[in-house]
Amino acid sequence: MRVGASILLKNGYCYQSYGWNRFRPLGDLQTAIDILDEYEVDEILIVRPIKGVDSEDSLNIDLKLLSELKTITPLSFGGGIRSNSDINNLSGLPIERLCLSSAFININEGFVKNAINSFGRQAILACLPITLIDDVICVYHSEANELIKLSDEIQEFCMQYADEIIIIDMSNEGNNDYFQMDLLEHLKIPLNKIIITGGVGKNIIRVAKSTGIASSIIENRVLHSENSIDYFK
Amino acid sequence: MTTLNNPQFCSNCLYDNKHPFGLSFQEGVCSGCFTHSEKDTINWGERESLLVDLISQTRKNKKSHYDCVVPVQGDAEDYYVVSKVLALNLNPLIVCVNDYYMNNIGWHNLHNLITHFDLDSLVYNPEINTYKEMVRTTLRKLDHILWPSIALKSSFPVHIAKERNIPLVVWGQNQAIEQVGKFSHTDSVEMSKWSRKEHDLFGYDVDKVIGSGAQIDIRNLNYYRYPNIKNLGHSKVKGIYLSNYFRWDPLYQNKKSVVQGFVPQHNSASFDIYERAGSSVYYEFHDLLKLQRVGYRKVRDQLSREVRHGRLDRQSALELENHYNKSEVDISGFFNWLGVTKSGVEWFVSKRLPKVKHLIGSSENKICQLPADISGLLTNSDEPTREFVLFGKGVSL
Amino acid sequence: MIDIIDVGCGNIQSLTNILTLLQVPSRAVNSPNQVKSNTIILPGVGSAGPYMDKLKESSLDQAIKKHHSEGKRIIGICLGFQLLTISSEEDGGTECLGLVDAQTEKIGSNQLRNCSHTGWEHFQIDTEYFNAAECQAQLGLTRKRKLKGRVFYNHEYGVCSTSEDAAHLEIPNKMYAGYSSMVVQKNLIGIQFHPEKSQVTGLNLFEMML
Amino acid sequence: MKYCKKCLTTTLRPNAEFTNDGVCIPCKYSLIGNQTNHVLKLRALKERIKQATSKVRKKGDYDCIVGVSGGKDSTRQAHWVRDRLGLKPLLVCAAYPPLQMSELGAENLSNLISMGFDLMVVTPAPKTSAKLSLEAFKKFGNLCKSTELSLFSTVPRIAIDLGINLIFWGENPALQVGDSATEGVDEFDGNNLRKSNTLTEGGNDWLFDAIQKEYLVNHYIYPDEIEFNKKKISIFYLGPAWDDWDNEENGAYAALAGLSLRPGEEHITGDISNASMLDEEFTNINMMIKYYKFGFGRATDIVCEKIRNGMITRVKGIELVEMYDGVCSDEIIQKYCKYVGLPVEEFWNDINNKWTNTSLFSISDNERPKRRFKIGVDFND
Repeated sequence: MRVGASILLKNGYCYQSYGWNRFRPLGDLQTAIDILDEYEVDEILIVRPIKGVDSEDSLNIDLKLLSELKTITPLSFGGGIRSNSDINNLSGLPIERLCLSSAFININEGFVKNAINSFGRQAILACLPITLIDDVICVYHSEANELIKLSDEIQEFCMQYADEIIIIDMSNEGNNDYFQMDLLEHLKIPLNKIIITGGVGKNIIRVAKSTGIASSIIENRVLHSENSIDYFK
Repeated sequence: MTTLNNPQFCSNCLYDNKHPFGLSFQEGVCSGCFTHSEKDTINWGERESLLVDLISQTRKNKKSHYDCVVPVQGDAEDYYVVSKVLALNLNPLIVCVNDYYMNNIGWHNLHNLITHFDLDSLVYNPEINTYKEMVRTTLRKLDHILWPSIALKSSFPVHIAKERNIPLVVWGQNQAIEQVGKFSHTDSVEMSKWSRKEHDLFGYDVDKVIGSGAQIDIRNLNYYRYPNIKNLGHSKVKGIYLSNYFRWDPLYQNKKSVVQGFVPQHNSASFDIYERAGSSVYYEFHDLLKLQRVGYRKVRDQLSREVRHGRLDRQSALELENHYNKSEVDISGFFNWLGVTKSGVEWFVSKRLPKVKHLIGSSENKICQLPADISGLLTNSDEPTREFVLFGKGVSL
Repeated sequence: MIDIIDVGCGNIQSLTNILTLLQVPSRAVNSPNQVKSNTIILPGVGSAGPYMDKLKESSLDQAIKKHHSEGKRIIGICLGFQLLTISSEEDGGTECLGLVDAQTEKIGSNQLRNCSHTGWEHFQIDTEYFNAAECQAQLGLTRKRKLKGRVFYNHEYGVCSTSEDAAHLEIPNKMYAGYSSMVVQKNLIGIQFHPEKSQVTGLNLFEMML
Repeated sequence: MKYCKKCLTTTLRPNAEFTNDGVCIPCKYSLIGNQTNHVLKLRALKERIKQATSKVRKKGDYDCIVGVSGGKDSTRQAHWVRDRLGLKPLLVCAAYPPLQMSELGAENLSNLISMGFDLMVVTPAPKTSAKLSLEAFKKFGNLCKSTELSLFSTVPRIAIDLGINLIFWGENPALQVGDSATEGVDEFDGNNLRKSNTLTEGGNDWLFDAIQKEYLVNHYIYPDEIEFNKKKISIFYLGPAWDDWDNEENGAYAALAGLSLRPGEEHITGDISNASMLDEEFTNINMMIKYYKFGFGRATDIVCEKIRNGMITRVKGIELVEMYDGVCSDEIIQKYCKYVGLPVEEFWNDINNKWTNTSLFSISDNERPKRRFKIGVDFND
């Protein structure tokens, strides 16, 4: 199983998110990426935490910063990629995989196919931030900035077009070690296609290793102590 | 979320989104104030027992007779850190890096510290020509004269801990948490190469600073670089911040150091006579460069801190900031130390210090009214008699 | 100087970054007349169909074949490697450059509907491996003798090589046995994983090859 | 007590040896030695250094360590190692605690810093150091024993920890002042420093009894042989390779190299070179006690060296020794008593007089011991 790290990027600056509602500053992107290279994390996920409407120049600032980014670790990027023009100006970025959320939740087949065309199907990730509301699995739709029911069609669509699917446990995001593994039982998606994040700590990683999950991604905490990856692995 | 470029001010303290450590807002209140409010909800007894467990872990199979390294520069906070370390019955080695900026008060406070607490100590004096060349380079390229000493102070103690097989480095406050609440106290953030580069050296490491142009013998930069983190892993060196385990209130706790022989230093740029007492530049030329670099002087950090501790309301904090921002600064001492000619200084001031030129003069003190809660915590303080003492005796019989 | 084929998709940036890190000058080329240096890298993110179409439109495919016939070196990475084979099943079957006597097929076509290979695998190689395939001398033989580490894979299609005169390494993972991890044939090197994103091992491999 | 025919060294000096015609080793050495070619010696030293460092991969950024105090000898040595040998030294100063350090000592460390060296100042826990000084004064009649142990142990300790395997040290104790126990393979070799009189006498147990916090003792313990061999540490003396290495020349060097000295203060400190023991003052008391213990003090050592170098006659030497041996001002003694918390009368009556060699001196309360022998004349009670 891969053990990776995630970083939130907004307006050219990195942030940490706690419980999906509070942000804390983190620092400069390249400085953070350099240390993750040195820790030799298995992969890095950079996400733009968009809630509702995304501002055009904020996206441009972030894309410009990404184009100058230097890293020797596999990189996935996502957050706010909603139009075909967004995909076109992604080509100059040093990223291996593209992470789409609203496109998959809207089941926007044309857009996803366009992404596959330029990146290849193995490079497409679906990102589903989920939480349990009176035991119905709901997913956060960032474009509409609201929680909607995670239908079977969305899951089918993700399994058909996405290489792997990132499941974010919204309520446990931040610094604890309580990712709700039982959330995954509610889903139709096979475990070897799932990347988990949000409340991923040492114990969750140990459990995830035995279930055949594809990858566990640690948020925030990977930068809280030296060489943390050795401790988590 | 921070909007792009128009400034956004915190409704509680004096910070805005231009803070070099970054700042995020929630209903108008900045992340620094939010994290500070944790100090009143956290069960500090639990935090301390967590610390005690951590310490017993590090002492398990240690090879040195020292339990920890305590990096100091002889200011008031070090007195508090050392007394806490001894209360935790750790056997510390005091490590200090001489930044050559210390005045006679600085040497007194450093040597009184090791004498009063009766501790083994190691003072590293970096090769002075390389050091001064680094100061010239960072002054020229980053508007910063403390960068080289911060690079040394945040790396040398870790080198010594690794090389002398000492498993723990104990730091005082984590500035990223105390100023902008970058992490929660309960995250128990530890010392790391990343944190040093991001916060202490704001994104620059030695190679980026010297580029290809600096006239420096690279071989002399060994202790300006952080040790290899793989080796640190092998020799299990860990660094912790006491401000994650004790309710950190600098003004309150620094006052106690006076009883232990610490001498506060008066300065005209701030009301705080404890923090960084003993330096010939901190509240003079460094404060000016900080204003030009980040747009505010050290006093804003201290005023915001006092607002958060409830000893000051925001309005009077703003007034006090206005008052202290006007205090003039004498920079001649620094340039004599650096060996710069009079015309050299004039060139540099006119070309490189446009925004702060008006504040250059002789530092005289203008009395101003402080709220009782604050003045109650201040004792009387000395004026330095000798500046830029390379090595001082400090205490006498 | 290294020429990197740039058809408007694929992570050229990662390649240039790692080459600059190794102080190796490189340049992106998107038309045949620009191809001058004696080493070409065919980068590897995208899907086979559109990638081949773009090569044909810009007649870069001819330039590559000419380059190969002149005995100059070609390094194909991930998709770039697959395009060197005869044909690929991707996008309903794509006719490729045919410089390597091998087929590119969907991974695990018999098992689940979509099965891909993403993750790190063990990797071990030494310079004798290159010599066995009489790979030309520019190989950086001086520095690294043996290389042992891990490399990052991210592909849905795999190359199964049948030809004898090419030395090839298999992916050391029983789920993907039979597919090539790396193929060397005279002046042609095909790499299924992403050396530009395989951290220290990738750096060392580039040092060996360039 | 017998005197050396040539100089004023006496048989009472610990570990001192004499030839059968009554001449001490240093005189014998200076007789045969002074016409040898120092250029050859310098090449021999460089050869020995190359040998010692060839079998070890240089790990750190420093080529060697030079033990310094900011005084004349060590400053000159550091300067020579850097500029003449072309090595990059790390200077290690086993400093006196701040209260004991003199203003002059601080100034001379500043001077050393301004000459452009990497300098590590290692100081033992101050109060413990003072306590040990008093303890050693009572137990061994030597109030500098703890600081000497600290001086000898710190440099190798740092060398072992930092992985720097080449140490340069002051003068060879055997050849200058007749301490034959440490005579090594040749005059450069300092590797059996561990056998020297300072380290061997009295062992270490008294340290453990005197210090409550046990972890503070380690600073004073000389690293054992296994650690030395594991890190292949070699110690060399530089003095023998210099054609102008002696007290007088080093004093002149220091005066011109920016050091602060003590001209005209020999009546206070009893130091007629006015250029040694600058970094603190209490060693002068030790010299006085050594005089009362063995009948000779520092003035004798300096005079012997001058006699060997032919700078003064034995007769003139006797005159100087009579005037300055055992001299130490009351003010220095009061400062020491304040430093270790000892009433001045106890200093004289309980401790000093206890160590005074009553066969050489007559003692009475509240008065300094008086000499019963004549300088230069063999004497037996």
